Amino acid sequence: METVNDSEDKPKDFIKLNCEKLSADEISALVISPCCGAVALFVGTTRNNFEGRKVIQLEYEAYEPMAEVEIKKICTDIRLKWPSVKHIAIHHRLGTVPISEASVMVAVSAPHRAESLEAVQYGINALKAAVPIWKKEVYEDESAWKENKECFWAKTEK
Amino acid sequence: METVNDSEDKPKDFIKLNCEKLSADEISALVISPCCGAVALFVGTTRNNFEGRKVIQLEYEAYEPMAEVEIKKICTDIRLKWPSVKHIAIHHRLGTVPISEASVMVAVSAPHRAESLEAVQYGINALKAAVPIWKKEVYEDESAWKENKECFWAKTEK
Amino acid sequence: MLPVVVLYFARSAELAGVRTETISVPQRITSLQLWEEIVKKHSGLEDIRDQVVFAVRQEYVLLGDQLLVLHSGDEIAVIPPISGG
Amino acid sequence: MLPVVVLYFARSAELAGVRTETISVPQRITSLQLWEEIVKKHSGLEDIRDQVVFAVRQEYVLLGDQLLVLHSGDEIAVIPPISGG
Repeated sequence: METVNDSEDKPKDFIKLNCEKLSADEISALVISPCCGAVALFVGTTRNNFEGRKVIQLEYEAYEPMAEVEIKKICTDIRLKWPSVKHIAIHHRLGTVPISEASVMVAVSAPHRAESLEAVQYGINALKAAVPIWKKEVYEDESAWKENKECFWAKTEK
Repeated sequence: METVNDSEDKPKDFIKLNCEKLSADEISALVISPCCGAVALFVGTTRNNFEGRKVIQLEYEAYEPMAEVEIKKICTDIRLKWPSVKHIAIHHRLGTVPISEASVMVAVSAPHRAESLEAVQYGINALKAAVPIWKKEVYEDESAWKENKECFWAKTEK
Repeated sequence: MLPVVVLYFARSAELAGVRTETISVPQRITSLQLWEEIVKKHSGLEDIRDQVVFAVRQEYVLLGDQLLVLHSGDEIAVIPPISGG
Repeated sequence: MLPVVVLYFARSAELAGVRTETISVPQRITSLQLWEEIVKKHSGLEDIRDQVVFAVRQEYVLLGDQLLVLHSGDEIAVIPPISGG
Protein backbone atom coordinates (compact mmCIF):
# COMPACT_ATOMS: atom_id res chain seq x y z
CA MET A 1 0.00 0.00 0.00
CA GLU A 2 1.19 3.49 -0.85
CA THR A 3 1.03 6.01 1.95
CA VAL A 4 3.25 8.79 0.69
CA ASN A 5 1.32 11.87 -0.26
CA ASP A 6 2.56 13.50 -3.45
CA SER A 7 2.71 16.88 -1.85
CA GLU A 8 5.05 15.49 0.82
CA ASP A 9 7.52 14.24 -1.77
CA LYS A 10 9.25 17.61 -2.17
CA PRO A 11 12.03 17.84 -4.76
CA LYS A 12 15.36 16.99 -3.16
CA ASP A 13 19.01 17.11 -4.22
CA PHE A 14 21.33 14.38 -2.93
CA ILE A 15 25.04 15.14 -3.26
CA LYS A 16 27.77 12.82 -2.02
CA LEU A 17 31.53 12.85 -2.42
CA ASN A 18 33.48 10.19 -0.59
CA CYS A 19 35.67 7.12 -0.94
CA GLU A 20 32.90 4.52 -0.69
CA LYS A 21 31.91 2.22 -3.53
CA LEU A 22 28.91 3.62 -5.40
CA SER A 23 25.64 1.72 -5.66
CA ALA A 24 23.12 1.92 -8.50
CA ASP A 25 20.43 0.48 -6.23
CA GLU A 26 21.11 3.05 -3.53
CA ILE A 27 21.04 6.05 -5.86
CA SER A 28 17.95 4.78 -7.71
CA ALA A 29 16.14 4.32 -4.41
CA LEU A 30 17.04 7.88 -3.38
CA VAL A 31 15.39 9.45 -6.42
CA ILE A 32 12.41 7.14 -7.02
CA SER A 33 9.15 8.94 -6.30
CA PRO A 34 5.60 7.52 -6.29
CA CYS A 35 4.45 10.36 -8.54
CA CYS A 36 7.23 9.87 -11.10
CA GLY A 37 7.34 7.16 -13.73
CA ALA A 38 10.91 7.65 -14.85
CA VAL A 39 14.37 7.39 -13.36
CA ALA A 40 17.41 7.93 -15.56
CA LEU A 41 20.84 7.01 -14.31
CA PHE A 42 24.28 7.55 -15.74
CA VAL A 43 27.19 5.53 -14.37
CA GLY A 44 30.73 6.54 -15.28
CA THR A 45 33.12 3.62 -14.90
CA THR A 46 36.88 3.42 -15.00
CA ARG A 47 38.38 2.01 -18.19
CA ASN A 48 41.26 -0.42 -18.45
CA ASN A 49 43.09 1.43 -21.20
CA PHE A 50 43.92 4.88 -22.56
CA GLU A 51 45.28 5.14 -26.09
CA GLY A 52 46.37 1.55 -25.85
CA ARG A 53 48.15 1.91 -22.51
CA LYS A 54 47.01 -0.39 -19.75
CA VAL A 55 45.50 1.50 -16.83
CA ILE A 56 46.06 -0.20 -13.46
CA GLN A 57 43.77 2.00 -11.40
CA LEU A 58 42.40 5.51 -11.06
CA GLU A 59 42.81 8.01 -8.25
CA TYR A 60 40.43 10.89 -7.72
CA GLU A 61 40.75 13.98 -5.59
CA ALA A 62 38.39 16.92 -5.15
CA TYR A 63 38.24 20.41 -3.77
CA GLU A 64 35.39 19.05 -1.76
CA PRO A 65 33.48 22.07 -0.42
CA MET A 66 33.64 23.83 -3.79
CA ALA A 67 32.75 20.63 -5.65
CA GLU A 68 29.61 20.40 -3.55
CA VAL A 69 28.76 24.03 -4.32
CA GLU A 70 29.28 23.47 -8.05
CA ILE A 71 27.18 20.29 -8.03
CA LYS A 72 24.45 22.17 -6.18
CA LYS A 73 24.54 24.79 -8.98
CA ILE A 74 24.09 22.01 -11.53
CA CYS A 75 21.02 20.78 -9.64
CA THR A 76 19.61 24.31 -9.68
CA ASP A 77 20.25 24.62 -13.41
CA ILE A 78 18.55 21.27 -14.06
CA ARG A 79 15.45 22.46 -12.19
CA LEU A 80 15.35 25.66 -14.25
CA LYS A 81 15.65 23.76 -17.52
CA TRP A 82 13.35 20.82 -16.64
CA PRO A 83 10.86 22.09 -14.04
CA SER A 84 9.12 18.72 -13.83
CA VAL A 85 12.23 17.01 -12.45
CA LYS A 86 11.59 15.62 -8.96
CA HIS A 87 14.75 14.31 -7.27
CA ILE A 88 18.38 14.62 -8.34
CA ALA A 89 21.28 12.60 -6.93
CA ILE A 90 24.92 13.11 -7.89
CA HIS A 91 27.49 10.85 -6.24
CA HIS A 92 31.21 10.96 -7.02
CA ARG A 93 33.68 8.51 -5.59
CA LEU A 94 37.10 9.79 -4.46
CA GLY A 95 40.40 8.09 -3.69
CA THR A 96 41.37 4.89 -5.44
CA VAL A 97 38.81 3.45 -7.85
CA PRO A 98 39.58 -0.01 -9.28
CA ILE A 99 39.07 -0.68 -12.99
CA SER A 100 35.42 -1.29 -14.01
CA GLU A 101 34.05 0.25 -10.84
CA ALA A 102 31.89 3.37 -10.90
CA SER A 103 33.52 6.75 -10.32
CA VAL A 104 30.36 8.81 -10.75
CA MET A 105 26.60 8.34 -10.81
CA VAL A 106 23.95 10.90 -11.78
CA ALA A 107 20.31 9.96 -11.19
CA VAL A 108 17.16 11.98 -11.91
CA SER A 109 13.48 11.19 -11.45
CA ALA A 110 10.74 12.89 -13.43
CA PRO A 111 7.14 12.16 -14.39
CA HIS A 112 8.23 11.31 -17.95
CA ARG A 113 11.34 9.74 -19.37
CA ALA A 114 12.49 12.40 -21.83
CA GLU A 115 13.11 14.95 -19.08
CA SER A 116 14.86 12.42 -16.85
CA LEU A 117 17.24 11.35 -19.61
CA GLU A 118 17.93 14.90 -20.80
CA ALA A 119 18.55 16.08 -17.24
CA VAL A 120 21.00 13.25 -16.58
CA GLN A 121 22.90 14.03 -19.78
CA TYR A 122 23.06 17.71 -18.86
CA GLY A 123 24.16 16.80 -15.34
CA ILE A 124 27.11 14.63 -16.32
CA ASN A 125 28.21 17.09 -19.03
CA ALA A 126 28.09 19.99 -16.56
CA LEU A 127 29.95 17.99 -13.92
CA LYS A 128 32.76 17.30 -16.35
CA ALA A 129 32.90 20.96 -17.37
CA ALA A 130 32.90 22.70 -14.01
CA VAL A 131 33.18 20.57 -10.86
CA PRO A 132 36.70 20.70 -9.31
CA ILE A 133 37.55 17.01 -9.25
CA TRP A 134 40.72 15.48 -10.68
CA LYS A 135 41.55 12.03 -11.97
CA LYS A 136 44.99 10.46 -12.14
CA GLU A 137 45.45 7.40 -14.33
CA VAL A 138 48.02 5.00 -12.96
CA TYR A 139 49.81 2.93 -15.63
CA GLU A 140 52.28 0.15 -15.06
CA ASP A 141 55.29 2.47 -15.17
CA GLU A 142 53.97 5.99 -14.48
CA SER A 143 50.84 8.04 -13.98
CA ALA A 144 49.12 11.05 -15.55
CA TRP A 145 46.59 13.65 -14.51
CA LYS A 146 43.75 13.70 -17.03
CA GLU A 147 41.87 16.67 -18.49
CA ASN A 148 38.22 16.63 -19.49
CA LYS A 149 37.66 17.99 -22.97
CA GLU A 150 34.59 19.69 -21.44
CA CYS A 151 36.71 21.61 -18.89
CA PHE A 152 35.63 25.16 -19.63
CA TRP A 153 39.04 26.84 -19.45
CA ALA A 154 41.34 24.10 -20.75
CA LYS A 155 43.09 25.02 -23.98
CA THR A 156 44.53 21.67 -24.92
CA GLU A 157 43.27 19.42 -27.67
CA LYS A 158 42.35 16.66 -25.21
CA MET B 1 44.23 -6.19 -11.18
CA GLU B 2 42.39 -6.37 -14.47
CA THR B 3 42.63 -9.66 -16.27
CA VAL B 4 39.81 -9.42 -18.79
CA ASN B 5 41.09 -9.02 -22.31
CA ASP B 6 39.10 -6.47 -24.33
CA SER B 7 38.70 -8.84 -27.19
CA GLU B 8 37.10 -11.40 -24.89
CA ASP B 9 34.41 -8.98 -23.78
CA LYS B 10 32.20 -9.60 -26.82
CA PRO B 11 29.02 -7.53 -27.13
CA LYS B 12 26.14 -9.29 -25.42
CA ASP B 13 22.39 -8.78 -25.15
CA PHE B 14 20.67 -9.65 -21.88
CA ILE B 15 16.90 -10.00 -22.09
CA LYS B 16 14.73 -10.98 -19.13
CA LEU B 17 10.97 -11.09 -18.64
CA ASN B 18 9.73 -12.47 -15.35
CA CYS B 19 7.91 -11.67 -12.13
CA GLU B 20 10.98 -10.95 -10.01
CA LYS B 21 11.79 -7.57 -8.56
CA LEU B 22 14.24 -5.71 -10.81
CA SER B 23 17.64 -4.59 -9.57
CA ALA B 24 19.61 -1.58 -10.79
CA ASP B 25 22.80 -3.07 -9.35
CA GLU B 26 22.25 -6.35 -11.14
CA ILE B 27 21.55 -4.83 -14.54
CA SER B 28 24.44 -2.35 -14.21
CA ALA B 29 26.80 -5.18 -13.35
CA LEU B 30 25.63 -7.13 -16.42
CA VAL B 31 26.56 -4.37 -18.84
CA ILE B 32 29.68 -2.87 -17.24
CA SER B 33 32.75 -3.57 -19.34
CA PRO B 34 36.39 -2.80 -18.55
CA CYS B 35 36.79 -1.16 -21.96
CA CYS B 36 33.71 1.08 -21.59
CA GLY B 37 33.55 4.26 -19.54
CA ALA B 38 29.80 4.75 -19.66
CA VAL B 39 26.69 2.94 -18.53
CA ALA B 40 23.30 4.55 -19.02
CA LEU B 41 20.25 3.12 -17.31
CA PHE B 42 16.58 3.93 -17.59
CA VAL B 43 14.22 2.71 -14.88
CA GLY B 44 10.48 2.89 -15.47
CA THR B 45 8.59 2.90 -12.19
CA THR B 46 4.91 2.57 -11.41
CA ARG B 47 3.11 5.79 -10.50
CA ASN B 48 0.57 6.26 -7.76
CA ASN B 49 -1.90 8.23 -9.83
CA PHE B 50 -3.37 8.61 -13.29
CA GLU B 51 -5.32 11.77 -14.09
CA GLY B 52 -5.89 12.26 -10.40
CA ARG B 53 -7.13 8.72 -9.73
CA LYS B 54 -5.28 6.75 -7.12
CA VAL B 55 -3.57 3.68 -8.54
CA ILE B 56 -3.32 0.78 -6.08
CA GLN B 57 -1.05 -1.44 -8.12
CA LEU B 58 -0.11 -2.43 -11.66
CA GLU B 59 -0.38 -5.76 -13.40
CA TYR B 60 1.66 -6.66 -16.44
CA GLU B 61 1.28 -9.49 -18.90
CA ALA B 62 3.30 -10.32 -22.02
CA TYR B 63 3.19 -12.44 -25.11
CA GLU B 64 6.50 -13.71 -23.83
CA PRO B 65 8.18 -15.47 -26.76
CA MET B 66 7.26 -12.67 -29.17
CA ALA B 67 8.25 -10.00 -26.63
CA GLU B 68 11.69 -11.56 -26.46
CA VAL B 69 11.92 -11.57 -30.26
CA GLU B 70 10.89 -7.92 -30.44
CA ILE B 71 13.36 -6.92 -27.72
CA LYS B 72 16.10 -8.77 -29.58
CA LYS B 73 15.21 -6.73 -32.69
CA ILE B 74 15.60 -3.55 -30.64
CA CYS B 75 19.07 -4.70 -29.55
CA THR B 76 19.99 -5.31 -33.18
CA ASP B 77 18.71 -1.87 -34.17
CA ILE B 78 20.71 -0.24 -31.38
CA ARG B 79 23.89 -1.92 -32.62
CA LEU B 80 23.23 -0.69 -36.16
CA LYS B 81 22.63 2.87 -34.99
CA TRP B 82 25.41 3.01 -32.36
CA PRO B 83 28.11 0.54 -33.40
CA SER B 84 30.30 1.37 -30.40
CA VAL B 85 27.68 0.05 -27.95
CA LYS B 86 29.05 -2.89 -25.95
CA HIS B 87 26.42 -4.62 -23.81
CA ILE B 88 22.64 -4.12 -23.75
CA ALA B 89 20.30 -5.38 -21.04
CA ILE B 90 16.51 -5.04 -21.14
CA HIS B 91 14.57 -6.41 -18.20
CA HIS B 92 10.78 -6.18 -17.87
CA ARG B 93 8.91 -7.29 -14.79
CA LEU B 94 5.58 -9.12 -15.23
CA GLY B 95 2.69 -9.87 -12.89
CA THR B 96 1.86 -7.55 -10.02
CA VAL B 97 4.18 -4.57 -9.57
CA PRO B 98 3.64 -2.47 -6.43
CA ILE B 99 3.64 1.33 -6.67
CA SER B 100 7.11 2.92 -6.90
CA GLU B 101 8.76 -0.32 -7.91
CA ALA B 102 10.47 -0.72 -11.27
CA SER B 103 8.54 -2.29 -14.14
CA VAL B 104 11.29 -1.96 -16.73
CA MET B 105 15.02 -1.32 -16.90
CA VAL B 106 17.11 -0.65 -20.00
CA ALA B 107 20.90 -0.52 -19.56
CA VAL B 108 23.60 0.10 -22.17
CA SER B 109 27.38 0.32 -21.91
CA ALA B 110 29.51 2.16 -24.43
CA PRO B 111 32.97 3.72 -24.52
CA HIS B 112 31.44 7.21 -24.29
CA ARG B 113 28.37 8.54 -22.60
CA ALA B 114 26.50 10.13 -25.50
CA GLU B 115 26.01 6.79 -27.25
CA SER B 116 24.99 5.03 -24.05
CA LEU B 117 22.35 7.65 -23.24
CA GLU B 118 21.02 7.85 -26.79
CA ALA B 119 20.84 4.08 -27.05
CA VAL B 120 18.92 3.80 -23.80
CA GLN B 121 16.45 6.44 -24.93
CA TYR B 122 15.97 4.66 -28.24
CA GLY B 123 15.57 1.34 -26.43
CA ILE B 124 12.81 2.43 -24.09
CA ASN B 125 10.99 4.31 -26.85
CA ALA B 126 11.12 1.26 -29.13
CA LEU B 127 10.00 -1.03 -26.32
CA LYS B 128 6.93 1.11 -25.73
CA ALA B 129 6.16 1.19 -29.46
CA ALA B 130 6.49 -2.46 -30.39
CA VAL B 131 6.99 -5.03 -27.61
CA PRO B 132 3.79 -6.99 -26.83
CA ILE B 133 3.44 -6.28 -23.12
CA TRP B 134 0.30 -4.93 -21.45
CA LYS B 135 -0.27 -2.98 -18.26
CA LYS B 136 -3.46 -2.89 -16.24
CA GLU B 137 -3.85 -0.11 -13.70
CA VAL B 138 -5.83 -1.20 -10.67
CA TYR B 139 -7.75 1.64 -8.97
CA GLU B 140 -9.72 1.44 -5.74
CA ASP B 141 -12.97 0.57 -7.51
CA GLU B 142 -12.04 -0.75 -10.97
CA SER B 143 -9.16 -1.30 -13.35
CA ALA B 144 -8.13 -0.26 -16.86
CA TRP B 145 -5.81 -1.54 -19.56
CA LYS B 146 -3.45 1.21 -20.61
CA GLU B 147 -2.23 2.15 -24.11
CA ASN B 148 1.18 3.58 -24.88
CA LYS B 149 0.98 6.68 -27.04
CA GLU B 150 4.01 5.20 -28.83
CA CYS B 151 2.10 2.01 -29.79
CA PHE B 152 2.58 2.02 -33.55
CA TRP B 153 -0.97 1.02 -34.56
CA ALA B 154 -3.05 2.63 -31.80
CA LYS B 155 -5.39 5.30 -33.09
CA THR B 156 -6.51 6.82 -29.82
CA GLU B 157 -5.38 10.16 -28.47
CA LYS B 158 -3.78 8.55 -25.44
CA MET C 1 -9.33 -25.83 -43.67
CA LEU C 2 -6.54 -26.23 -41.14
CA PRO C 3 -6.14 -25.75 -37.41
CA VAL C 4 -4.38 -22.69 -36.01
CA VAL C 5 -3.83 -21.66 -32.41
CA VAL C 6 -5.25 -18.27 -31.46
CA LEU C 7 -3.85 -16.45 -28.41
CA TYR C 8 -5.66 -13.59 -26.68
CA PHE C 9 -4.03 -11.04 -24.39
CA ALA C 10 -5.09 -8.27 -22.03
CA ARG C 11 -8.42 -6.72 -23.08
CA SER C 12 -8.86 -9.16 -25.96
CA ALA C 13 -8.59 -12.08 -23.50
CA GLU C 14 -11.18 -10.47 -21.25
CA LEU C 15 -13.59 -9.90 -24.17
CA ALA C 16 -13.06 -13.36 -25.69
CA GLY C 17 -13.29 -15.04 -22.30
CA VAL C 18 -10.45 -17.34 -23.27
CA ARG C 19 -6.67 -17.04 -23.55
CA THR C 20 -5.92 -19.82 -26.05
CA GLU C 21 -8.02 -21.83 -28.48
CA THR C 22 -7.66 -23.78 -31.68
CA ILE C 23 -9.84 -22.80 -34.64
CA SER C 24 -10.14 -24.06 -38.21
CA VAL C 25 -9.50 -21.60 -41.00
CA PRO C 26 -8.77 -21.68 -44.73
CA GLN C 27 -5.12 -21.96 -45.66
CA ARG C 28 -5.38 -18.73 -47.65
CA ILE C 29 -7.26 -15.93 -45.95
CA THR C 30 -6.86 -12.18 -45.61
CA SER C 31 -6.13 -10.86 -42.15
CA LEU C 32 -9.49 -9.05 -42.16
CA GLN C 33 -11.35 -12.28 -43.04
CA LEU C 34 -9.48 -14.01 -40.23
CA TRP C 35 -10.63 -11.29 -37.84
CA GLU C 36 -14.23 -11.82 -39.01
CA GLU C 37 -13.93 -15.56 -38.33
CA ILE C 38 -12.73 -14.80 -34.82
CA VAL C 39 -15.48 -12.23 -34.17
CA LYS C 40 -18.08 -14.85 -35.22
CA LYS C 41 -16.93 -16.89 -32.22
CA HIS C 42 -16.46 -13.97 -29.81
CA SER C 43 -18.79 -11.13 -30.67
CA GLY C 44 -17.47 -9.01 -27.78
CA LEU C 45 -14.28 -8.48 -29.73
CA GLU C 46 -16.22 -6.30 -32.22
CA ASP C 47 -15.65 -3.39 -29.82
CA ILE C 48 -11.90 -3.34 -30.33
CA ARG C 49 -11.89 -3.86 -34.11
CA ASP C 50 -10.10 -0.54 -34.70
CA GLN C 51 -7.53 -1.09 -32.00
CA VAL C 52 -6.09 -4.52 -32.62
CA VAL C 53 -3.47 -6.07 -34.85
CA PHE C 54 -2.48 -9.70 -35.28
CA ALA C 55 0.80 -11.35 -34.70
CA VAL C 56 1.12 -14.29 -37.10
CA ARG C 57 4.02 -16.56 -36.23
CA GLN C 58 5.18 -13.73 -33.94
CA GLU C 59 5.24 -11.09 -36.69
CA TYR C 60 2.86 -8.13 -36.64
CA VAL C 61 0.13 -8.06 -39.33
CA LEU C 62 -2.41 -5.25 -39.60
CA LEU C 63 -6.08 -6.11 -40.22
CA GLY C 64 -6.79 -5.63 -43.92
CA ASP C 65 -6.44 -7.15 -47.36
CA GLN C 66 -3.09 -8.79 -46.72
CA LEU C 67 -3.28 -12.45 -47.72
CA LEU C 68 -2.05 -14.87 -45.07
CA VAL C 69 -0.77 -18.27 -46.11
CA LEU C 70 -1.20 -20.36 -43.00
CA HIS C 71 0.22 -23.68 -41.91
CA SER C 72 -1.31 -26.22 -39.58
CA GLY C 73 -0.62 -25.26 -35.98
CA ASP C 74 0.42 -21.67 -36.75
CA GLU C 75 0.27 -19.35 -33.76
CA ILE C 76 -1.88 -16.25 -34.27
CA ALA C 77 -2.17 -13.67 -31.50
CA VAL C 78 -4.77 -10.94 -31.13
CA ILE C 79 -2.78 -7.94 -29.98
CA PRO C 80 -4.59 -5.00 -28.38
CA PRO C 81 -2.70 -1.71 -27.97
CA ILE C 82 0.45 -2.36 -25.98
CA SER C 83 1.39 -0.63 -22.76
CA GLY C 84 4.70 -2.07 -21.67
CA GLY C 85 7.42 0.00 -20.06
CA MET D 1 49.11 43.08 3.13
CA LEU D 2 46.84 40.39 4.51
CA PRO D 3 47.03 36.63 4.94
CA VAL D 4 45.15 34.33 2.55
CA VAL D 5 45.09 30.55 2.42
CA VAL D 6 46.21 29.01 -0.88
CA LEU D 7 45.11 25.46 -1.76
CA TYR D 8 46.81 23.34 -4.43
CA PHE D 9 45.27 20.32 -6.14
CA ALA D 10 46.33 17.53 -8.48
CA ARG D 11 49.22 18.61 -10.71
CA SER D 12 49.49 22.01 -9.06
CA ALA D 13 49.99 20.32 -5.66
CA GLU D 14 52.70 18.10 -7.14
CA LEU D 15 54.50 21.09 -8.71
CA ALA D 16 54.17 23.30 -5.63
CA GLY D 17 55.16 20.45 -3.32
CA VAL D 18 52.52 21.59 -0.86
CA ARG D 19 48.72 21.31 -0.59
CA THR D 20 47.91 24.26 1.67
CA GLU D 21 49.84 27.34 2.75
CA THR D 22 49.21 30.83 4.01
CA ILE D 23 50.72 33.73 2.08
CA SER D 24 50.58 37.52 2.47
CA VAL D 25 49.19 39.53 -0.41
CA PRO D 26 47.89 43.07 -1.00
CA GLN D 27 44.18 43.52 -0.34
CA ARG D 28 43.71 44.70 -3.94
CA ILE D 29 45.49 42.66 -6.56
CA THR D 30 44.69 41.40 -10.04
CA SER D 31 44.36 37.66 -10.47
CA LEU D 32 47.42 37.66 -12.74
CA GLN D 33 49.49 39.54 -10.11
CA LEU D 34 48.36 36.99 -7.55
CA TRP D 35 49.53 34.20 -9.83
CA GLU D 36 52.92 35.91 -10.14
CA GLU D 37 53.21 36.11 -6.35
CA ILE D 38 52.53 32.39 -6.15
CA VAL D 39 54.99 31.51 -8.91
CA LYS D 40 57.69 33.48 -7.03
CA LYS D 41 57.32 30.92 -4.23
CA HIS D 42 56.89 27.84 -6.46
CA SER D 43 58.67 28.28 -9.77
CA GLY D 44 57.60 24.85 -10.97
CA LEU D 45 54.08 26.18 -11.39
CA GLU D 46 55.28 28.32 -14.32
CA ASP D 47 54.77 25.25 -16.52
CA ILE D 48 51.00 25.26 -16.10
CA ARG D 49 50.43 29.01 -16.38
CA ASP D 50 48.19 28.56 -19.43
CA GLN D 51 46.17 25.77 -17.92
CA VAL D 52 45.10 26.97 -14.50
CA VAL D 53 42.37 29.15 -13.09
CA PHE D 54 41.79 30.30 -9.52
CA ALA D 55 38.89 29.70 -7.28
CA VAL D 56 38.55 32.67 -4.93
CA ARG D 57 36.15 31.98 -2.07
CA GLN D 58 35.03 28.97 -4.13
CA GLU D 59 34.19 30.96 -7.26
CA TYR D 60 36.16 30.53 -10.47
CA VAL D 61 38.37 33.47 -11.55
CA LEU D 62 40.45 33.41 -14.72
CA LEU D 63 44.06 34.67 -14.61
CA GLY D 64 44.06 38.20 -15.99
CA ASP D 65 43.33 41.82 -15.20
CA GLN D 66 40.38 41.17 -12.95
CA LEU D 67 40.87 43.02 -9.66
CA LEU D 68 40.39 40.88 -6.58
CA VAL D 69 39.41 42.53 -3.31
CA LEU D 70 40.60 40.08 -0.69
CA HIS D 71 39.82 39.65 2.97
CA SER D 72 41.99 38.21 5.67
CA GLY D 73 41.78 34.41 5.64
CA ASP D 74 40.21 34.16 2.17
CA GLU D 75 40.56 30.75 0.54
CA ILE D 76 42.20 30.79 -2.89
CA ALA D 77 42.60 27.55 -4.83
CA VAL D 78 44.87 26.89 -7.79
CA ILE D 79 42.74 24.80 -10.13
CA PRO D 80 44.39 22.80 -12.93
CA PRO D 81 42.18 21.38 -15.70
CA ILE D 82 39.51 19.22 -14.12
CA SER D 83 38.88 15.59 -14.92
CA GLY D 84 35.98 14.44 -12.77
CA GLY D 85 33.35 12.05 -14.00
